[in-house]
Amino acid sequence: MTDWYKIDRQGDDLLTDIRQFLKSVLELDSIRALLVPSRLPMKNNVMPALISRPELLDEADPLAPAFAVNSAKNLSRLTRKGLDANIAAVLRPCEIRAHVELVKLHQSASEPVVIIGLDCLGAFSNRSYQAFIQENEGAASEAFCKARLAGAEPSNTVEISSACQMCEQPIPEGADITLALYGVKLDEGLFLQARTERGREILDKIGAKGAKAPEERDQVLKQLIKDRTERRDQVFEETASAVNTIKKLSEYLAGCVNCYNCRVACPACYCRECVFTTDVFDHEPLQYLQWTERKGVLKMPTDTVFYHITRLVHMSTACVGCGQCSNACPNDIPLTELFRTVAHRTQAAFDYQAGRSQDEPPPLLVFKEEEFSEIVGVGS
Amino acid sequence: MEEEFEPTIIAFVCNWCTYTAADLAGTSRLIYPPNVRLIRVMCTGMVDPKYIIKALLDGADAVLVSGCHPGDCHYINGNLKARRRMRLLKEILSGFGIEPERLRLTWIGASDGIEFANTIKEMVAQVKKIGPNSCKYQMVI
Amino acid sequence: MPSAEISLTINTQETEEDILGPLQEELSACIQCGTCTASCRNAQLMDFTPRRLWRLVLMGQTEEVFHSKTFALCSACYYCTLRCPRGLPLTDAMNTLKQLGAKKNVAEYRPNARFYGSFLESVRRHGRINEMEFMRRYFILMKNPAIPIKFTPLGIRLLRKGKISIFPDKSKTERPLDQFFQRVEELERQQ
Amino acid sequence: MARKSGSALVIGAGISGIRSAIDLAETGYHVFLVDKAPHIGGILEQLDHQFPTNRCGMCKLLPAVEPDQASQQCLRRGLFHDNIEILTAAEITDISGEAGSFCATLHQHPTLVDPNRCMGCGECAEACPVEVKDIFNAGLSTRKAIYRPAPQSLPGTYVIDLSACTHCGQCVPVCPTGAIRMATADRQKFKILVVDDELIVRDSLRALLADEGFSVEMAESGEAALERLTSDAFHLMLLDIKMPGMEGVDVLKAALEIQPELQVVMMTAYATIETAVESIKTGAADYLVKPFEEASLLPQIYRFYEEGGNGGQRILDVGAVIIAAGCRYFDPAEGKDVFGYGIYPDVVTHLEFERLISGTGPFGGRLVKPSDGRPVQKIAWIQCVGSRDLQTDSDFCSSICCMSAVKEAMLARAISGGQVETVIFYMDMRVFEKPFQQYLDDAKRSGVQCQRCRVHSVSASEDKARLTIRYVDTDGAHEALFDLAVLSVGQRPAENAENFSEMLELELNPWGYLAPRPFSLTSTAKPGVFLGGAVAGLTDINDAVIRAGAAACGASEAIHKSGGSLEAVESADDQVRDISREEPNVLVIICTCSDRLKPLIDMDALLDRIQADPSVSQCLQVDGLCSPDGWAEMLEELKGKPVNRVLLATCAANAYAHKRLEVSDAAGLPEKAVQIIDVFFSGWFAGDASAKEQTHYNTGHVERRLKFAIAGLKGINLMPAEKIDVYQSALVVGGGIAGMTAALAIAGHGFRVELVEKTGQLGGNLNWLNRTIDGADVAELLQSTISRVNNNPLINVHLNSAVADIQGAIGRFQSTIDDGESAHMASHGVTILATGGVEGPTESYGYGRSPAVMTQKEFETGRANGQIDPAALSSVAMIQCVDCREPPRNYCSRICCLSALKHALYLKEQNPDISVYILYRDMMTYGFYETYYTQARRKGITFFPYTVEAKPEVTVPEENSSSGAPAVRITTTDPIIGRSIQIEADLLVLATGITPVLPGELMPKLDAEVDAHGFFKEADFKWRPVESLAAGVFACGLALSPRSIDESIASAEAAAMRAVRMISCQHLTAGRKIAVVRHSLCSGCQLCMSVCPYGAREIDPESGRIEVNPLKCQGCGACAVICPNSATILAEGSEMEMFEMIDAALGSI
Repeated sequence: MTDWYKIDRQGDDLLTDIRQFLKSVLELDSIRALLVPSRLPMKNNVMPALISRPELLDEADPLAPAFAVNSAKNLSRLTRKGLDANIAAVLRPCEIRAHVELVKLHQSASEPVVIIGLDCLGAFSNRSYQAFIQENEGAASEAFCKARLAGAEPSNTVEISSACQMCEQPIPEGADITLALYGVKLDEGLFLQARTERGREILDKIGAKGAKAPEERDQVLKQLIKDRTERRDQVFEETASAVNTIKKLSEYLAGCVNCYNCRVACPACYCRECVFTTDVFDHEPLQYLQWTERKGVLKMPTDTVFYHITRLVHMSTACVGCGQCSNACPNDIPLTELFRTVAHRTQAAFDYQAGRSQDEPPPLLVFKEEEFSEIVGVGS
Repeated sequence: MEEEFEPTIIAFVCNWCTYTAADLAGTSRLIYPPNVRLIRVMCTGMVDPKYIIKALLDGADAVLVSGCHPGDCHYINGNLKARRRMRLLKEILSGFGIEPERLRLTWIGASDGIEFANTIKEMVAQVKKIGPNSCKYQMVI
Repeated sequence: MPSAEISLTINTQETEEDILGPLQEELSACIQCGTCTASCRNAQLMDFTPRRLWRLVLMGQTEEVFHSKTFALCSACYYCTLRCPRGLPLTDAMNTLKQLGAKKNVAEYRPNARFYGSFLESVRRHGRINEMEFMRRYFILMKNPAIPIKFTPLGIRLLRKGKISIFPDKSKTERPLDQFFQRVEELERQQ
Repeated sequence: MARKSGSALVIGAGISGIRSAIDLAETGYHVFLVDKAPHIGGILEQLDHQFPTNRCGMCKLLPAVEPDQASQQCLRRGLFHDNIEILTAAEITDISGEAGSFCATLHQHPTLVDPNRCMGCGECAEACPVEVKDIFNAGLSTRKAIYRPAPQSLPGTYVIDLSACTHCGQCVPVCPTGAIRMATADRQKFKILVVDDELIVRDSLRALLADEGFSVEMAESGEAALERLTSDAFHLMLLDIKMPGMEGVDVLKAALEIQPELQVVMMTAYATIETAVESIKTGAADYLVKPFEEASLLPQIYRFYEEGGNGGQRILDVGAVIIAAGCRYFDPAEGKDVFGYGIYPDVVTHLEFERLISGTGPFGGRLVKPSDGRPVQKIAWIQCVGSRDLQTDSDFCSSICCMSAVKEAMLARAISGGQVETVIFYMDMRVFEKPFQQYLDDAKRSGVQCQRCRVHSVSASEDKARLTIRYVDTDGAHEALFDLAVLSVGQRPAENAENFSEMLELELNPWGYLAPRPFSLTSTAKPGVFLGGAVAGLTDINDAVIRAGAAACGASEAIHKSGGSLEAVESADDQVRDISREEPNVLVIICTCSDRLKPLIDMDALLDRIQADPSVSQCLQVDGLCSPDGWAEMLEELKGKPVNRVLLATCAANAYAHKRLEVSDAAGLPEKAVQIIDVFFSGWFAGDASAKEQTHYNTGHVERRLKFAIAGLKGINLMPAEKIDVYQSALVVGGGIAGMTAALAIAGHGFRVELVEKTGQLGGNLNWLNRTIDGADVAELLQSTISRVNNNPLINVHLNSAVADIQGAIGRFQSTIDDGESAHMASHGVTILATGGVEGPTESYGYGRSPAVMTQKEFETGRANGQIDPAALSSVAMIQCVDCREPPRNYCSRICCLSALKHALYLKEQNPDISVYILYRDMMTYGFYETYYTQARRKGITFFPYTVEAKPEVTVPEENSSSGAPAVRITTTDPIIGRSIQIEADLLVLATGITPVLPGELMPKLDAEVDAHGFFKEADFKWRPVESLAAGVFACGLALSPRSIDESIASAEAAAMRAVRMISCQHLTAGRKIAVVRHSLCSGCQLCMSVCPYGAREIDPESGRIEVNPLKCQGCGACAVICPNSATILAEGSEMEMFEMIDAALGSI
């Protein structure tokens, strides 16, 4: 279903018009609240906020290149225990994908949420974002948007996050409504695509007019994805060779201090408590001595490489590539690169793509009577 | 004297089929190398990837997971679930330079004592060829 | 693959005389397994294999059965009878067909019937076979000059080697088996 | 555990016997399971693979509810159940009494090896000089006279084959534990009288026997012999048959009058063998053919010596008897032997083929020719050898050979990686059970060729290297070369069927099988005696298991009714100390094995290192645990030690497995707190390393094994198992014959049953069925069953009702029964679905367009109400497999061929002039039904085979056509004559098969599944055929799969048995190895719920938590692995324990 709509521009400011559109959505009786990145009074930050009064949408800033948390986690908080009302959420494509994964894991519900997805222009790491807004005081989001759409570098000092640089899925496929930015004539209006029946209903209700599909969009996206894929493959190659022995992998992860920030930030890591913090890994004191006696030396804290490999086993098939793990790491371990490199292979192994569809069960939940015969046996 | 490398293989064997086969190999006096350490589990479907990762990071030269043939599983399909999990593990670990010879999955039925002995022989020979697991000497875990 | 040259219509309104009836009863347990055909040394010379013949008998296809050369070619070795998993008297059934064929004077079976007739007539007259007389009778009955010509070279060879003689052996009593033959005829009539 | 008064005898420990025994034992009875073979498992012990999975699943017979009653291990290693006493190498020689109090005489064959001492080391077999054919390997290899009966059975006790042993005594001194009893001193007491008129015979026998140490006396005539017998007692008399004066047979009679216990062996020349055979009926024990050979004579004499006396005799008092003695196979060397069996080594029976490809077989699983050991390229299976063959007196089908040939062909292709060409020569492919058609299709797709014909003969090829197979197909005769010919030999009745028949006055059928009563597959004319498995005709596993359950149900009811109570007898359960809250405190005892261990390892260092573990309180050495002294010393050591775990390290752990209880009793601990492990292994360090290095290596090995076991012992779950209260009543849905039978069987055990029927009358399909093909009266069965149901106060019948809702699970179901007006609530412990099936729908072959085209059911009812008058018909055609045995309904409905034959025979009987034509694909006259097929042929019914690719064509005249035209015209092709055939028929009867009826909306509530065709999905088609994977839910009758009336009844009885087992106690005890949820860690992702194959998890509606049903959980661990953060763990075998094991395993790398 790809029905295109158009909302006429009210003025020159894109952000204002987008806010206007969001207001019209929130004004609908059926929508109780709207989750959208908003400028917060504290510390110049943009964080997701759940807004229930349309007039308070003036601080909403979905174009901001800030990405402090993956909002799928927020949706989980809002819907996991059952939400008896409808809300709308403005999400990045990777957030939508994470949301889909969490729905499969019964950590989120899809029914109460209308998803509005923006073409993703990318984001900075938390630290770089602070640098960027200082550089572009006042109109940081608009400047960023303009530069990204023109294919120019938004900043001279900081780069957008590595995850975004290699993101080949910048289009919110899983949204009910897509707000197109790439390959559309923004001066002619806001181009919206209804991807579900529900999205169409809302667009009809707010009075958006039907429109032709933007002509250049496909071409522009094709090129964009091609560039991103090339970038991605380069990262895969570099990362793969950086970890292609256990020794190199341990060097790669050498900075790990078992803070578990990566797993807290990860939208797919849904465990209430990580197994590595449970009694399973609460070793007996004597045990440490026995271990060190075996090899003569024991790195402390233990279980770091073990932890990361286990996390790859648990979560790489659900990795949506949002980059929050790297963003969260206090010691700048390039975890996103590692996860995406591995996830790309593990997802391909099961012909699975994290976040693609709610109907695809997680790979380890299912099996076929006959499959993977090549891994059975000791033949080479 | 250069001591020949004797690999250590940890085998997770299912209680119903492969353990029975291993027992048969023993009682039939089939000779197979003593390099294997059997860990009996009720089903290959309960072999947690953590066990395999730990064994390899702790220095096991190879890990074998062996259970009933498809269709034979005492628990209906634990072996099929194990196969998927092994597929995933192999994909991940191969990226970190763990050779395919170090992580094996086989189906060995209760009467296949000979096959069990042959599997161990074959694995030992293969692992001898590729040499010790580097984790044996370095601290990783 | 079935040749399907003619289709066989089976219905019970057929009012042909039921001369195959007793045979059908005898063979009804047949399962068409083909052991008879595989046992038969002459099967490759037959137009219908024994299995096919029995199938036709069971389906009451009198005309086809008697137009077949199969039973005429049976050399009564009894191998099929020995091997039949159902224990059916197949060789006897072949003989029955031969008799019925003679009785019915079926065109296809006529040469065989005449051949056997000439043979027996010679035996009846002399108590043993007189080859020359036997063949003479057969040629006369066949009324076909081509047949004697075909047999001439063989006859000459046999004559030269003294295997046959032109003259009947007069030392034996005339018609020594007459009584025996009469008794058989009587028995057959009674049946 | 629960134990009840009452016991049962199960004769035959094959699959059927084991199933019956487990059923009865689980229900609480004491069971004697007797087999004349020295091992259990019957023929299945020899088969590694079973169709339709082509693998093995025997272990699925083990209890799924209260699993801890039985050993959790592969059944090939043995069956250990608290309530089952297994008596192998034993025979029942007499049974007297009646239902409730039978008295059976058991004769235990001596094996000369003390099972309490033998540790299965095999030294004796090495020493034994006698080689005989190995029966276990179907004679394809040899074994010694002292041998291990089955390669995998535990304990691996050796036995002596008395028919082969020469008593040379070479094994005695080599046995390290002195387990072999072959004392010569006692032989002097064994008195033998040799009676022969020839001095030379007398003398040579005396010399020979006296040499062996027996007391021998001689008599030169019958008269002299009788005189000796009056004055002296003898054990054995060797008696010549042909003597001047008194004949041997007369001497025999007179001798037995003087000494009834005397064993008499007749000596005969070749000419009088028949007389000798006759004399056995008169009371002779055996006969010998002169001239004797020492090697064969001595084992026979020894057999009498060892078997003699009543030492091996035992009397068993039981309430019921199940005869599950199996069957024999036809010997293809008998008679004409046209396939060259016994002449060409590459012609084998299917059992031999199974051994040929078995991993424990003579070739270790390699597919080679027995003649020269070279690889096989082409194999033929020849079906119906000694089946469906009037010449071998087998007018029956052996039922399993088609599928076993298909299986073997698939296996051959799988083993060879598709290289071997496989051809099955068959007559009809009997795929009469639910999954078989699909299985056959899969086999064909995988390259198995099926050639429809009967093979004529097998002979050697011209170069003698291969086999020539001669056969005829529709194209004519062919000869093809093969490497191996497998004969699918048919069945023959069990050797002792006749004995049982005489012993218990049981009927035999025309082929010599024990015959059940009409409408039953298991009950006999003698109350309290039941038939299980193949003793009443060859069955596949599915059928054998169902029959075993039905037999067990009958036996249980018989015991119950005669006062054997189902009330639990309190056992001295759990008299042991509760140690669940104590810290692990392990006592380690190492057997030094007569000092064999000491030189190999550094014992002091080992003890030090083991004791370094704080959970090990002490590590001791004991010498010679295998000797009674050593064992006693060890038990003494245990007394008063403040430990709560014991670890024994020995040289042959398997030999001690059954003695674990002794240890735990001595220590006052639960049995599972004792672990016995093997520290000896075949790979002691050898090589050119220094002695010090060797010792170091070996010590490390033993240390690892010990630490490993200690880690395991620490983690055992010692918490008392959870007990769940049970509603002791059942719900049966469906009031057909299956439902009523199940209800009656359960009520027969004293439990309440709610029987729900959707229509206004009981009886289901039996309401329109009149007679069965064997002439049994269906109406009579129906009436008597309904009246028994109506008169049973424990059965509550709900007519015109439906089950609107079911909540709960095993033990505690709550149902709402809606009769249209009001709803009743019922609490029940089990649910049985007997919802039946209906005739399949069709629109094929002109059905619906003419009254002359009808279904089998319509014919049956039409003939009953007189609408169909055979006298008015001249021709009737029938088409089989209408819309069946091809997708989407790709299964055989099993009974339609029998119905067609029934109808055809009826028509012929009523009107001998009528013509009947049956158009079929494969006639499914399995088992003894084959005889009706033969009868139908004999009656002149004509059969036309057709294939699914070339189906018959039917023309139905227009409604308004003239009345004189035949009603239906059918065109088909006869493959034999190769022509198209046109049949004009007054009636066309279509066999449209059976489709199931199941309450779709209830199935998910019961966690029960439906198969691809809508039938109830069994937990396992073969091994658990009447129950669902979710415990406590059963099905029987047509809801399960198409089946005849007696088969429906059997399935209902089997389901009732399983059901009774679950509700016969007030509570059920969960297994200890189950999964538990740690709610504080659980995120509720429900992955565990999806992966659980048993539906054992659900969300508690009140707390919202995921809960495990401890009775349904089987402890497979799928949930624990899928759970990323160990919120679900196994109560035994936790991750910490596993990590510790891995550490122990890697200990000293």
